Amino acid sequence: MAKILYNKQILPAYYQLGIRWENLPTIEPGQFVMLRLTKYIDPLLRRPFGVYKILGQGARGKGQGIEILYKVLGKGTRLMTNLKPDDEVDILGPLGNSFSAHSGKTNVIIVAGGIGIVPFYLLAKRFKKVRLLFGGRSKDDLPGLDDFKKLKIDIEVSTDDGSRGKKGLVTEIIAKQLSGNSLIYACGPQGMLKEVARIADKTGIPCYVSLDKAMACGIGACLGCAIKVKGQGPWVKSQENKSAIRNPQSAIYKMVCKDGPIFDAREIVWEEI
Amino acid sequence: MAKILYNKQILPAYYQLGIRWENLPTIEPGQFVMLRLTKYIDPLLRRPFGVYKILGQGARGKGQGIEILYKVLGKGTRLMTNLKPDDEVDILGPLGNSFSAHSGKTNVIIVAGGIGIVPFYLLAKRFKKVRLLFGGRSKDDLPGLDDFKKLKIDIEVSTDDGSRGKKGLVTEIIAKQLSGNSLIYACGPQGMLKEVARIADKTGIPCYVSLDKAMACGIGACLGCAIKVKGQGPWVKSQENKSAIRNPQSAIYKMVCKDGPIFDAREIVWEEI
Amino acid sequence: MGRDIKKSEVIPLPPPVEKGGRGDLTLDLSVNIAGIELKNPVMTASGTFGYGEEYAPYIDLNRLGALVVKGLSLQPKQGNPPPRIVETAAGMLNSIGLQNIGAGVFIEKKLPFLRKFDTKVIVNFFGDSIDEYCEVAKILDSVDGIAGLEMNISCPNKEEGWLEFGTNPDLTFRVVNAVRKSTRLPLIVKLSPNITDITIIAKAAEDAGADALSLINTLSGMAVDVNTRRPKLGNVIGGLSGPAIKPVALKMVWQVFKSVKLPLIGIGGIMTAEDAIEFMIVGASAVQVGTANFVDPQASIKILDGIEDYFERNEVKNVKDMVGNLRV
Amino acid sequence: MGRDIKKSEVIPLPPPVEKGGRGDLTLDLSVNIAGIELKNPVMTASGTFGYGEEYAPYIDLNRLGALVVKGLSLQPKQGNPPPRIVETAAGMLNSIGLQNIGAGVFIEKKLPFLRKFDTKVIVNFFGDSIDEYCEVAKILDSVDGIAGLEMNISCPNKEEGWLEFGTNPDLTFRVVNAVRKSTRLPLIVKLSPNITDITIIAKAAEDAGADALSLINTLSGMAVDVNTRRPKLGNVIGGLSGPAIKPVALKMVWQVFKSVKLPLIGIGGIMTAEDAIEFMIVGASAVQVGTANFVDPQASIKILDGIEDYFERNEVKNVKDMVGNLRV
Ligand SMILES: Cc1cc2nc3c(=O)[nH]c(=O)nc-3n(C[C@H](O)[C@H](O)[C@H](O)COP(=O)(O)OP(=O)(O)OC[C@H]3O[C@@H](n4cnc5c(N)ncnc54)[C@H](O)[C@@H]3O)c2cc1C
Ligand SMILES: Cc1cc2nc3c(=O)[nH]c(=O)nc-3n(C[C@H](O)[C@H](O)[C@H](O)COP(=O)(O)OP(=O)(O)OC[C@H]3O[C@@H](n4cnc5c(N)ncnc54)[C@H](O)[C@@H]3O)c2cc1C
Ligand SMILES: Cc1cc2nc3c(=O)[nH]c(=O)nc-3n(C[C@H](O)[C@H](O)[C@H](O)COP(=O)(O)O)c2cc1C
Ligand SMILES: Cc1cc2nc3c(=O)[nH]c(=O)nc-3n(C[C@H](O)[C@H](O)[C@H](O)COP(=O)(O)O)c2cc1C
Ligand code: FES
Ligand code: FES
Repeated sequence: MAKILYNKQILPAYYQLGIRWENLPTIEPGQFVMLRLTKYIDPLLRRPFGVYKILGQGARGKGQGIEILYKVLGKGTRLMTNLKPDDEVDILGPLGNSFSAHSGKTNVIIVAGGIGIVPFYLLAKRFKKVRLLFGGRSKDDLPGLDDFKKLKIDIEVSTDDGSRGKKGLVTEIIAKQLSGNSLIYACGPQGMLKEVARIADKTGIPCYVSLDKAMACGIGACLGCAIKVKGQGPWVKSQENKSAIRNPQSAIYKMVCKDGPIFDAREIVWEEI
Repeated sequence: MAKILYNKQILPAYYQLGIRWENLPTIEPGQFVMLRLTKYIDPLLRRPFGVYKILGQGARGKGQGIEILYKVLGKGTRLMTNLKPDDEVDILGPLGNSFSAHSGKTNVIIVAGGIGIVPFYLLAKRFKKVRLLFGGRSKDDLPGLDDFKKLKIDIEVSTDDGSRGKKGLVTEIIAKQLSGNSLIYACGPQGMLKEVARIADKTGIPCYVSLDKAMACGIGACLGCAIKVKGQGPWVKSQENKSAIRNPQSAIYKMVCKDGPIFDAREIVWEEI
Repeated sequence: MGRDIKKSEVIPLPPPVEKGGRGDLTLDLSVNIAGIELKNPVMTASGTFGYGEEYAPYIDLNRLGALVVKGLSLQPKQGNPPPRIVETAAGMLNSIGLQNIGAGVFIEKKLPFLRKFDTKVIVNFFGDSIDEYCEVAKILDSVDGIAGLEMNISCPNKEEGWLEFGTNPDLTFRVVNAVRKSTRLPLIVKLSPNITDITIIAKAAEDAGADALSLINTLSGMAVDVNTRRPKLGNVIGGLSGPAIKPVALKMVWQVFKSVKLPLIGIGGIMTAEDAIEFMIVGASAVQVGTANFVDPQASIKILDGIEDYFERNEVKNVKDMVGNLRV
Repeated sequence: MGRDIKKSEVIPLPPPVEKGGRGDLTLDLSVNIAGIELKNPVMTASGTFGYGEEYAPYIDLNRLGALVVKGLSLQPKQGNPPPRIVETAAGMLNSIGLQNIGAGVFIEKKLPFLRKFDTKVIVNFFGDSIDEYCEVAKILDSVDGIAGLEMNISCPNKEEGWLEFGTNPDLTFRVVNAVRKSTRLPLIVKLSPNITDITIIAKAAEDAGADALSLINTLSGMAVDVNTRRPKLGNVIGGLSGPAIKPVALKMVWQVFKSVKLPLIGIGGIMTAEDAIEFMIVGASAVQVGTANFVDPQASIKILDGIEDYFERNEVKNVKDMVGNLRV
């Protein structure tokens, strides 16, 4: 059991939850934890949350822990809003894979939609130079923006309603950012990811996406969080366009919790997501 | 929805819960309410609690409400210990019947075991003279004793372990209190009630008991809180002893929530309680 | 000596806040089931709403599409020994044992009160033989103020070794057919979920002349007290209801929707408007709210309000458009 | 270019606090089921514990009485399209669709790891024809490190119009009998609860030569998203598990206990030691923990600890004394 340090509402629907975690294990950017929110049976299952920040990093001992950035969506996250300092939660993790690095790709672009910002705080800190394209429905859907500003990285913001940054979808501002040297990391709503993957595919730019699927076990045991990925044959460069293809016949299911949550965008059968 | 005013631990396993209740209806001694403890579905059903005190009685307006005195037993009552001022609970009530008065009976004896004390605070205040026999396992099972002391009524205390008052069962101190003019009201564990009923029956003294049965609706609709009562034929004085009897063949079920929780002890088929 | 226990009047909760303007809307929630014209698809389930009068202090009965009373038999029934209820995970078990006042007393003592309301009264009933079913149906047929009958066929048949009527298609056909001939009232048959293939029973009931089907009744279950090692129910086995059973109920309604033409009434774990709408989407033309009444006496009204909101938000014009429109 | 996604090592939770002195106690929790000598009656249920290795970082597999691996078929199976799971009230629906790596790959890739533990490995398996069942049984029969087989008969039979084996006593008899002849391993038959009378299937399995029965598998259910009006599962229908189904499971174990002589393994919604003991009281000689593993990876161990405590507190000498000792 881990103690809550703080639970701070930062925007109408978003909270930052500090959790003390003794003997904090190594956590890689993009990894997540499964939180058990109650001793009662409603909600029954754990809920997955990315690790947004590591608290007291470097300084061993006191203050170690993690910060979760969460959006209030349903039963579980509503329950989380009641957590207060010294309450306890049960953490399982860290779980899942991390982002792949690509040597030589210097134009690193992060595309985040709303709560999809979570995996990128730890990731952005790993790069000397990185550009964040951050979209939200409105200015109230850009959680953590201030944290990223402090990292002094390039940020472009867009909102559907124009209440902050460019008006429009974040995917509309990707194209002009791309170069032969680009590498995209993306996380956000499925529609956004699909579009980012399409753009990356068309331009032949490597792209990694972090996916969100309902989970039960979080450790690859229940086979619940399946997504369809293309078969395991070798990648082939398509003749018509720059996209890499695999034989779709040999498509198989991978588990978001164990094989992911981060996948090469080209691997995914987007039609069946 | 009603606001919590306070939730005070008075003994290791006992709490007093103040609930604000606007436009408080008339509540008779012995009546109870059904509390819905969560918006989640665990625990699913409401829980019945007697009304221990009426807050701000007489003074209309501010401060109106009730006080619940509860014992932490299981899931629901454990959840109640988390309630804090300004939290809200859903109250249904007041429900059930009240105690019958008997003109001419001047030696009123209340027999309470542990949390069975609840219905008697409001009742005791109705009498000029009343004697309380209060038993508990130990001194930690005599909730509300201080409140009754302030009423300046006669009190005799017993505990199973002798940690306060007489050592032994409360039922052992009843006999010497009885006179032709006695009237007994009792509430507590089933074993205690059975014994009180037996004593009353043997001595022909009127006795009313407040019963505890698991409830779902609390209003007589589900027929879940049944207890067996003797048939509806006229009372007959048994020849052998002083007990009144009815034809046991015509036994029927009554509902604790609606026909009770208070019953004439002679009415109940104690063997099948 | 005051031997009779004095009843304190039960003081009602404050009435529900008036929903302003509902009447002005063109929203039409009416639905015709089995020939019964309901002003909306929300009913209360048998056994969870007493004879209606128990809930009158807490909700406006006039708002309900219909109310279904506690199951009646020819003679009053005492029911099972206590304990009769126990809470389980997201549900409850009951072994009331069909305690009821009998059809005759119901007509005399309870129906007059219900006639005062602008709400359809559906009478749930049962028997332990085909004859008893028919007799009850006949008695109820002749009186005013009953909009329809709901046959509970989850009852053991004493003539066939206490085999439940509703678990055998042949028995189902025979009892429904016999009742069909005994009454002109709209006839709803209530199905048991304790069955391998509910569609077989549904078809038997359809063939036998049922006008509608309601489902599901409770799932068979039990619970044990590990300290006393006794069953938690006096009757050992009871019926499981509440949110726990909703997935099972939805699946059965969907299956039956695909296999019979009769209108369906969805029952099982409905706590919210969303739950009710799930049932409509899988094929229910109306719903019954059961265990939820215990948790919140106003549950049925809140569910109705929520359905109205959903219809407005999603521009659903009438109930028919929702029924069975699952996108598979 | 680093096309392969780099796996970060999964760092285990702190190991469970050592229970001091357990070894010194004379408490004997061992139980023999179907000829399999278990050191205690707590197993993990098929499909909820992967192939064992997934949970190895989180619990001491050596403490388990047995572990039951994900159901295997002759060939690897892809399983159903997502979404495959959805939470329900006190439960979850799954439509994994029996995805598995196939019996052959299991033996080659997974079994060697499991052999390292002092825990009985029970292999759950299935087929879509009697022949496939037998073939899988034969393959598993010949290898070291498998203590017993658990047949999942809640599977459609392609030769009989996709009727489920486990819902028809004749089919049950035939498939169990055929498998019985294909393997010398102890044979547990796992029963489906989606049935009118589970005792009939239980008897068929007993007659066909099963050594033990495990029950229950999941209840059939579904869920609907009211916004999209789509089923919440890719496969529309799935299996309900978790605390919600415990009352149903208990009742079925009790029924079966009274009608067959075989040892029973109780399954369904076991979250705590109390739940497990309830199953023993109604007749289970051992239990399987399923959905609870997801909620708490250490659930099975905590349940085992709790059973030990209960036995000590109540001076129960061995498992046999608890089995079926319901006081009715
Ligand atoms: C690997 C991973 C990392 C995640 N990291 C974060 C994070 O850092 N911060 C954060 O706020 N959220 C994160 N999520 C999503 C988060 O898990 C869900 O929002 C949460 O489980 C919803 O729980 P709930 O009980 O509030 O909602 P529920 O009551 O379960 O559902 C409410 C609504 O949300 C939908 N929903 C349910 N589960 C999900 C889901 N997994 N994704 C999308 N919609 C869902 C339901 O269909 C329903 O409409 C992550 C998910 C995954 C898989
Ligand atoms: C009319 C009436 C008035 C009551 N007034 C009070 C009161 O003023 N103060 C108070 O503390 N309690 C009162 N009770 C008892 C109270 O309702 C129960 O203690 C409570 O419902 C237990 O809920 P739980 O969720 O904590 O326990 P559960 O988790 O439901 O059960 C825990 C344990 O208690 C047992 N149990 C469950 N329900 C009851 C019950 N009704 N009676 C006895 N044991 C039970 C269970 O079998 C289990 O062993 C009253 C009961 C009735 C019927
Ligand atoms: C306490 C109780 C009593 C019931 N009595 C009856 C009855 O008399 N006749 C009947 O057909 N169904 C009866 N039922 C079943 C309900 O009508 C309903 O089918 C079932 O509870 C499932 O719905 P729910 O989950 O919304 O409660 C009863 C249910 C409960 C909980
Ligand atoms: C995700 C999941 C996968 C399952 N897979 C299998 C399986 O492959 N074979 C099988 O016999 N049972 C399978 N089951 C059923 C469980 O073994 C168990 O019978 C059921 O879940 C009830 O137990 P529980 O309530 O403790 O989960 C599965 C259950 C779940 C939840
Ligand atoms: S959540 Fe269980 S396999 Fe991914
Ligand atoms: S609790 Fe429903 S009748 Fe008493």
